[in-house]
Amino acid sequence: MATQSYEIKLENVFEGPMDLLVHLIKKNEVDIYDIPISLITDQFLAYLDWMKSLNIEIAGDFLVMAATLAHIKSRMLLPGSADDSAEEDEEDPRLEITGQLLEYLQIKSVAQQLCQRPILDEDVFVRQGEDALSLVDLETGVVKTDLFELIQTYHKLLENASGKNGILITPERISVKDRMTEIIQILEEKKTVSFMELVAQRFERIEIIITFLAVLEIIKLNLARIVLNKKQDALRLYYL
Amino acid sequence: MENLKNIIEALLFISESPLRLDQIKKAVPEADPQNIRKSVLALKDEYEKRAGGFLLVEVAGGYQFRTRPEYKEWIGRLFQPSPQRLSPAALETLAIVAYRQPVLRSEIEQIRGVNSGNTLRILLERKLIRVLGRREIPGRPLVYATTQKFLETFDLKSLKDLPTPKEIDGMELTPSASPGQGPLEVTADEPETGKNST
Amino acid sequence: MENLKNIIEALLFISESPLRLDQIKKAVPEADPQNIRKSVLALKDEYEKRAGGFLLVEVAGGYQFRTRPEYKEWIGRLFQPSPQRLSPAALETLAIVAYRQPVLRSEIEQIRGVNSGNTLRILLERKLIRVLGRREIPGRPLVYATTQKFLETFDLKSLKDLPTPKEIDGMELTPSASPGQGPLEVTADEPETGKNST
Repeated sequence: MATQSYEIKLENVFEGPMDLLVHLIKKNEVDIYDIPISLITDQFLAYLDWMKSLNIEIAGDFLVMAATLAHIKSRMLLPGSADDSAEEDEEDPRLEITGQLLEYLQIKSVAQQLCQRPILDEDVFVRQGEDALSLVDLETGVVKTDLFELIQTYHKLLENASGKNGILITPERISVKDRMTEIIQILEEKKTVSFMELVAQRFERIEIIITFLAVLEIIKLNLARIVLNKKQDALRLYYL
Repeated sequence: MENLKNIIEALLFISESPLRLDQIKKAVPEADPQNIRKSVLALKDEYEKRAGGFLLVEVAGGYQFRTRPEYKEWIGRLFQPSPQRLSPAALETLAIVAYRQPVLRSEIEQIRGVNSGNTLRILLERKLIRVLGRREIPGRPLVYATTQKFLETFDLKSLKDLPTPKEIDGMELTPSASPGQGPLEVTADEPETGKNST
Repeated sequence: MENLKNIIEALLFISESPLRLDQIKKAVPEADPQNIRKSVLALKDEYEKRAGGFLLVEVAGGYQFRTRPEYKEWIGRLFQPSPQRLSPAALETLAIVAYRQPVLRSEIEQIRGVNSGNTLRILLERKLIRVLGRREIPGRPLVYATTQKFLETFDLKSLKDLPTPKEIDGMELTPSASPGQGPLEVTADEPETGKNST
């Protein structure tokens, strides 16, 4: 029992299947360019079994890796690919996993090196802010915020609002409103645009309908005037 | 402790407010109070003799590094347009305008549940939103939308680049996790060094 | 300007974030850019020789006074504990964003082999990464990059200053060892200063 609980703690060390794979390769002291795929696959699966026996929920990522390993193993067993005589024309199926491992180890090494640098607010410190100097110029003043803050705020609002007054909380992917904004942007730039231009890049019927609805809404809002050019038989919008 | 003076200097350097000798003693309990006092005075002396950009001054019962008053003119030039944070209320309103535009004030207030006239005015003043027109319904209410400056502020190429709440859902956003960090400054005209330069 | 060095010292002293040479120039337009550069380097030298409690460090494209790492213990005793350390998962994700930027979530997950939405959110909250925009491929996925704060936090002059990956098993690690992997794709419109060239 004591050893088991120790091993459960060990389990937490593995961030994911790549981590486990690295562990197995180090433990067996094998060459990363010549992975004994059978051995590693068996140990990988044994580890999953062991996790299962402890009723630890196995993340899907581990299962994906297990499947990949099993697939490579089976390809290695195919005639011609395992023995050296075949070489050259057929790629070693293990390359897939080797490449991924090398890339992962590279990243691990970088992460480790980053961690050893003098980290701000942990190892080194700077002077605290001198807010007394702030003078705000509304016209040119820059705003201190970022995109994530904006999305997060909106997300929270939606969460708070859900269930309240039945507010629509799932905006459509391409909504009439979005399309309106796009059209208005075009109008601001060009002052005028034809309906055909607006639908030129739109291949789906729904997109054309939405564009049409957006144009109607813009006219309703008195933001633009629509004129039918009889010669060209074309509708044209003019920004007001 | 041979590096006592350096430790004290580091402490004085990062402190926002003047440090009293007993506060220093708390951080360096292994040091003799006499030596702490001596070190502080030695530092004060050193900076005076050096006559650089700042000095160690005795103030409000403690010690603090301060820039020399004769340089306030240049300091003022550098820090005049100081970036200002948006209030949570303004950020909320801006988020609604961004995602729901073109949007009416009544729609904003329905979501926020509070009067939003004031925050709308602030956002208009800061040119983050604008009046797009009027909706032809009774009362002809104003319609709001975001501006070019909004895009610049959030470093967006167009409104199409605005991440959707669904994408954030995919990140398992927890409402409790609030950013306690200093905000990143976003300025339109000064490209970040961190950004890939062309 | 005989007091230029002092003025610059005062500016550096008061600034919350690293000051770039062009920012200094803006505050002291009457000075020659060459002299500004010289003064900054002279100051850097001076503080190094002095070996006091803090140093002038070149970081994130600018210069900033920072305490010397060896005094963190005493600083920690006096001031608020620092924010929680980044988990190994977050560091891994951050390293991928740093090296592969601009990068997609799917590319990160391909390398790490695990769902990385949660760690991305943490990094966004801590302002170490940011949403750069979208890639114009089906689904228009979000593109991530590191921030100015990332450079400041890890004491990097620029993205070029990123540590190089160690050699593994004594063999040179070449990205070509991973055939047909997405992260190495170079998109035309997004320059990649951040990418390490092996």
